[in-house]
Amino acid sequence: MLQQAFNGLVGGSFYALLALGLAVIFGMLGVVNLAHGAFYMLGAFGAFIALDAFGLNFWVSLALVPLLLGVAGAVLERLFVRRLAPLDPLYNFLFTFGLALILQDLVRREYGVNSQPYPRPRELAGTVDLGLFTYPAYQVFVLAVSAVMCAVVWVVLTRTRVGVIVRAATERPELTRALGIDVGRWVTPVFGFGVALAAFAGVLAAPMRAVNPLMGADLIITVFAVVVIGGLGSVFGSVAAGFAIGLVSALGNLYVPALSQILVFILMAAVLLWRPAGLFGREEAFR
Amino acid sequence: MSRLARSGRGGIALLVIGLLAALVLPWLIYPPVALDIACWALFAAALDLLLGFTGLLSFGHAAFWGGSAYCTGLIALHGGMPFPVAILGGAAFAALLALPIGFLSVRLTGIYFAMVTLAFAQMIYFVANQWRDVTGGENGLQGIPRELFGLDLYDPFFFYYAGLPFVLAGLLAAWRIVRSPFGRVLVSIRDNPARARALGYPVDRYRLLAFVLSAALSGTAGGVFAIGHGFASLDGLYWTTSGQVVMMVILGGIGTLWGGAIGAGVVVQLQDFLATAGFEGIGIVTGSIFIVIVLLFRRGIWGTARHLARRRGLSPAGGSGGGPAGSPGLARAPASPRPAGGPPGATAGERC
Amino acid sequence: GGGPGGGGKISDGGVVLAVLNDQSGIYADTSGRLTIEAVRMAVEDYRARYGDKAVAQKIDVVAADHQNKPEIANSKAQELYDREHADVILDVPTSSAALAVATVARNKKKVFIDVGAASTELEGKSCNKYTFHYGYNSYMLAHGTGSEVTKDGGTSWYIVYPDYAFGQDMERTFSAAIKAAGGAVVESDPTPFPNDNFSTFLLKAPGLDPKPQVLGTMHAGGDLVNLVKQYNEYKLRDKGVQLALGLLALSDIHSLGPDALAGTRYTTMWTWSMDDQTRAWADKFQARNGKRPTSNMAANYSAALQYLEAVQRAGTDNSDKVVEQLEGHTFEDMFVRNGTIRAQDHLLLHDAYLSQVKPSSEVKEPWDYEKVIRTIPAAEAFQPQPDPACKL
Amino acid sequence: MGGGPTGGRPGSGPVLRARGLVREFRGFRAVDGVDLDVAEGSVHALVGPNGAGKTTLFNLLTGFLKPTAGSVLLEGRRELAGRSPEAISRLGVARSFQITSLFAELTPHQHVELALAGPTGLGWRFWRSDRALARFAGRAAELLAQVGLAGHGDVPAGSLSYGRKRALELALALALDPKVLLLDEPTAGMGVEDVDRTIELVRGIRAGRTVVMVEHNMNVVASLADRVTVLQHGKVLIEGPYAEIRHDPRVITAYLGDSDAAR
Amino acid sequence: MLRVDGLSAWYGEAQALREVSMRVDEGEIVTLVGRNGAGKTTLLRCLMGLHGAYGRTAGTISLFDEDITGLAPHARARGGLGYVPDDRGIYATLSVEENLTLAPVRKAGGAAGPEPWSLERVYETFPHLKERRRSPGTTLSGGEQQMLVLARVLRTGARLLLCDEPTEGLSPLFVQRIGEILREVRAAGTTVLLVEQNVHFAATVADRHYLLAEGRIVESLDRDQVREREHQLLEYLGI
Ligand SMILES: Nc1ncnc2c1ncn2[C@@H]1O[C@H](COP(=O)(O)OP(=O)(O)OP(=O)(O)O)[C@@H](O)[C@H]1O
Ligand SMILES: Nc1ncnc2c1ncn2[C@@H]1O[C@H](COP(=O)(O)OP(=O)(O)OP(=O)(O)O)[C@@H](O)[C@H]1O
Ligand SMILES: [Mg+2]
Ligand SMILES: [Mg+2]
Repeated sequence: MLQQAFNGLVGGSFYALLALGLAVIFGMLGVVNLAHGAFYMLGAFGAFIALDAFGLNFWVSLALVPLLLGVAGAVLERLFVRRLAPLDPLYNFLFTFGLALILQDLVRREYGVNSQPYPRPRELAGTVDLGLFTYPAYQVFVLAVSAVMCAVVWVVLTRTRVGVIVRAATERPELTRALGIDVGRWVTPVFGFGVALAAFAGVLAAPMRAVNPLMGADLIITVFAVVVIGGLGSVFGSVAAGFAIGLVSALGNLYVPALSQILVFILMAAVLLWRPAGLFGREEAFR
Repeated sequence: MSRLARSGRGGIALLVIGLLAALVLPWLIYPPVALDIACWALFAAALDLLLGFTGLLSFGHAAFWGGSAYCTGLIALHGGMPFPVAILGGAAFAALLALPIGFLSVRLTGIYFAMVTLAFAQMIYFVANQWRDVTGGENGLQGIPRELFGLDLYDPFFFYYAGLPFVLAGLLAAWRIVRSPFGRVLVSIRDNPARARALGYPVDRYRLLAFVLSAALSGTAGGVFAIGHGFASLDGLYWTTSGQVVMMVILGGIGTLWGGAIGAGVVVQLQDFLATAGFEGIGIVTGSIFIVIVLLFRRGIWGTARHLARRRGLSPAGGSGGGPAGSPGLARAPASPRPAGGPPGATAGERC
Repeated sequence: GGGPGGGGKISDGGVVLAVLNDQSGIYADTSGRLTIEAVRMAVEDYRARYGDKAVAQKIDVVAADHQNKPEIANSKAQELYDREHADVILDVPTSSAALAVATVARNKKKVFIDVGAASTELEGKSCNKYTFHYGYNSYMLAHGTGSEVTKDGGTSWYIVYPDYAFGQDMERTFSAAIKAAGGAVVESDPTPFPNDNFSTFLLKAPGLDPKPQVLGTMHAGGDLVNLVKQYNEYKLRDKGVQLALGLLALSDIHSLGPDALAGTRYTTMWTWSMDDQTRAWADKFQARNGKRPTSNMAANYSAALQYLEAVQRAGTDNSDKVVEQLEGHTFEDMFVRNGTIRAQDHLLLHDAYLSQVKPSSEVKEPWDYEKVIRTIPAAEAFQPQPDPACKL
Repeated sequence: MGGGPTGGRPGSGPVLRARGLVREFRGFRAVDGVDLDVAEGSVHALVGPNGAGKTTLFNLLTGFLKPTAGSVLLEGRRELAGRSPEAISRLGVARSFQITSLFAELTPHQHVELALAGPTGLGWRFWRSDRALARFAGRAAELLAQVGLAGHGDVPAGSLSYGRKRALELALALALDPKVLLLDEPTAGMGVEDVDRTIELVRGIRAGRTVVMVEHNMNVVASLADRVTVLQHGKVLIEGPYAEIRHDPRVITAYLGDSDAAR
Repeated sequence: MLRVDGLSAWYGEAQALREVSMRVDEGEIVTLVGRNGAGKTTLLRCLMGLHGAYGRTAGTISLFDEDITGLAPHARARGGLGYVPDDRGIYATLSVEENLTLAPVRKAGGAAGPEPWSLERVYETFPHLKERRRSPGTTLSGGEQQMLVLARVLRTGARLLLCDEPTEGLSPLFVQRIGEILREVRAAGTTVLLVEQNVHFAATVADRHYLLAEGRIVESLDRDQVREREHQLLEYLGI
């Protein structure tokens, strides 16, 4: 039982990391990034390619791949996302949807739909004794790393002005400029950062999950549900909901397997009907 | 007033053209494909009723299209009913299904609405998937008959004409709804729900009715589709179906109603073409279309055409509202992410 | 294709073989474009064998991508028969698509040989005079592994299966086979589909009472890879829980690396490294396409070849005549051993194989991962009796 | 506070009676136990410093916010607290918004038509042509002329200048032909000329109607209001005719300042 | 300090400003008056570089003898312009304090100019804001929002304030207070260009008036003429 709960948290750490990236991009840029799953997939493939073609090990990939994809994300923001930002959010929603299809298909054409092999890093091949039970070292590592990552991002966003500025820039870009803020300088790196987070999750996933072009597509729908439960745009909410959903679905699989497929959706619908802005979302003022 | 009158006359001309196009379609393209286009056109119009005119982006309309397909199929298969009855039954089922789903979701707007409808649709999908005694699981409901009083309608060419009246009636209904006092209220709710409330309009109930009507029309389309293909499949309930119809609406132009038909034509034809083109990159092609549309033709095909026509016309005001900045005036904010029902006054700067 | 012979024996001046499958989705690697090449190879072999005596002198191979959507499969099938004058449609993975095409075949009275789909409904309540099911089905996959592994001493089982019709079918057949062979199913759990986190089930397995000796999984593709990766993380093999698979593709072994699966048993309809005959064909295939063939490609090759042989015997491509030739036909070829096409339900019965993954130390050449450990005779490999629901 | 007859026609009870209205926002009491009686046929002004709770009170009266506590009675019979905004609007209590709230894509003309069509139930007729709305065209034009929007009826409301949007806001409230009309700063953002016209307008429509208005423009209050309630910190500070309250020292320190700057 | 020459602006085909030329000198409070729809807001938006999104403009604008016509809004802000939009422009997603501290503060000790207001000073002057500083910006009452925008711009230490109807919705007492504040900041070296409907108020604070009608400057009354010709001004506005 305890072990199951722990295992739920490990599963949840991927939700949390992905939800974090989505929340950063949505909460601050107002962009619902449907390509997030594709970037996660690219992260995993990045790790695979780094190993396969350049012989770079997991640790190098973990630093390098998110960086490269982050830059790519920043470029995308510059070229496209920004042009759509002043319009209805629907347009970026669709843009990123199209992007996701293309990225997925490009990878599929190059590598096929079958999963690519990726070994666990040697350093983390064993198990750790956690007192009450032993657990695969790699999974413990994943949990620890993502928890730290989420905490760091949260601190950075709440303790610095980045969050405030980018949120303002999203809500009223022109006015924000008129207040003397060069909106573009702030927005681009944040988008890149969100993408980098997805890639980071992807690299982490490579050793323990199937690396194939579709790995992000299905996951992302669940992660969206997670973000909505947490409160769209609430960084803290997304992370908390990520871990919580991991936990709930692990236990749900155990006790009510018949519902396991829709558990997340049931939860999401329930939460939204109870708190329309999600658990930690901000309710809007009436005026 | 004169603008109304003008668009009325132009409208009739277009109506005639559209009708003719619908009638000759199976001569021009492969009849089963023509029927697909007709069904998707109605589905797209039904979605546009919600997206373009009520400002609600449903990402779960597959539930109604696919749900009705199953219901239609079951009625035809086990009830031994002639197919028109089955289709009407399917549409009624879709409307019935929309009642609770709509009741729970219309309180939300924007991305939240999209997500909740998606969630409900996924639930329906999984229920259908697991309830295989009735639905046939992922094998689908096969062998739906399409008799009509002993007439043999298995030839898709003839069935096209048997199914067309439903589609046309559905499109007509959509058009009527949009151009009705009810439609006007919907537009106002889309623009500013709080204001509509203050004017005495029960916003949620209006949205619910719009949702149910849209579902009924989607159900009609799904029913014809199921009869036309002779089966109902899980695929029709999957979220990609919802995504596809959204894509058609956008391709045609949000808030244009007929645009959806064009979007449907393009997407279905494209799929058909890609099936034999030997180019193994459907994702690349569809993805690129999305991107090009979004970046360059935001009004969609129909919307762009209408815009050009208007520009050449007399009225300088065009159709574009006082939307803010760079927005080329088309499709209004159906999916504003932030306010869950909050009055735009609170967030939207330049609007009003 | 042939309306009832307009004078000539071959309608529309030639025989057209149509491959309708998934060229861009999840089956694109197992089925997909290379399957078309396999069918072309069959055409060449037919020509080489009969030369001038061939009934079908002009043979075309056409293809379409159904994108895994049944309605596209349905429309395309009609179009292939009507416009491309296809005489037979081959492959069609995804059971909903396959069943939709079966209906078209029935209405158009044209031959359809399904290879790619696993559903037993094709030879069950959806069977029809013009539809054949070729190669494998869920019964074969589940029954083979279930009974053979149990007979080998793995008598207590924990089964996990993806929660949709294929998985449910597999679970049912598996359990039945295990019980028939004298084993017991301790528990079976449905898992979400698709899913990338199976740890709940894997953690649970060793704790069950009684402790299962075998973990039977019915997953495919990415889900399977996820499951096996995690199976190894939790070191279940060391804890005495063996792995047995309902479905394993060569590519899955490649993804996971043979060591991750070494010793795992599963049932297959064919392996390229089975014997000299299959190796020879696989070499030819690789020379042509740069890859080893999947069993699905081999099955399509065989299906195309046997169709052409039937045309040859019938002396015409008239569907009814060809169907007559196929029904009850007993044959062998590169792919099929001890094959019979059962007349009552059009299911191809042939030998299947219980295989095992080699450890990497035994892997001598690329993609040589599989070792056949036992042949399951045709009579046992498939449903012993035709489904009474099937009325041709 | 006053329960007695307040201005207007003698004998008629209060058309709107609020008792102990409270609204909290996360522990902050924006409206804190307000009792209010609005006499039928009167013009009742609600003034007070910024943030005193006037708009919040309006929101409570019109159902846009649910009161934390308290009740609102319409014509001594109907409880309004707990009803939806649309229901209250249907009962004859209409409001305008302090921060302009319009339908960006509709023209002023269409705005007014919608407001006029509301009570007829025409809005539900999805099977009828929207030309049915034309029957309100005449009345709509009249109303637009009244608020000075005669020439601006046919452009999307989004492109009106700020002052004209305010005028449209007023026209909408009028179109509902309510028993009780709640106007939240109707003259804010209007030019002097329009302010005068608005005064005339309100004077003209008050017959058979009750008007409650929030207003910071003392000229408007002076020339229209029968009674004035001054709010401060969510509580009623004082109530009485304008002539009285304007000299009250508490009102002067809290709100008016030395009256020179008052408009 | 600010010079505008031949400024025209369009919304689509409709012209909203016609060849407007004007100037504002350092240390002045200048008001722009005119009826609804005269183009006042449009003029301020053009000055701030915000009109580009709506339509085309022509003419030149210079600040401190430097041509700023082509500059982006944020560059203009850095050049010393501060803007109070007519719709208040409060961020719903930011708290009151975040709204306040969002804009970068002009560095003290730079070019001559007013001292930026500290947060303490803001809270002292507008106690309402202090009370509600953790609430989301748009939950403030209308008048409080108005204070917030003004405080926001004062905090940046802008040298020329463009204020679009800053007294709209404020209580009489507060209108008075705003007048005092404007005089105060002028004394501290800030220049103000004010759009005002409240002519009485305008008359009490302004040094000069520009009268705008149908997109044109039709009258300019300077410091000495203001008082004596107030009636003429009112007449122009239709009173
Ligand atoms: N949704 C809300 N959440 C939190 N506080 C709120 C909310 N709405 C209003 N308030 C607070 O309640 C108080 C009263 O606001 P209200 O809008 O009623 O004032 P008002 O009297 O209308 O002022 P003004 O004359 O400035 O419009 C204000 O301090 C405001 O900040
Ligand atoms: N977004 C817009 N689209 C089209 N026309 C506009 C837009 N905004 C303003 N206009 C028009 O430009 C003209 C000038 O408007 P502006 O807002 O500058 O007036 P103003 O003097 O500020 O009026 P007010 O005192 O009412 O705020 C008006 O005729 C108005 O209708
Ligand atoms: Mg107020
Ligand atoms: Mg203005």
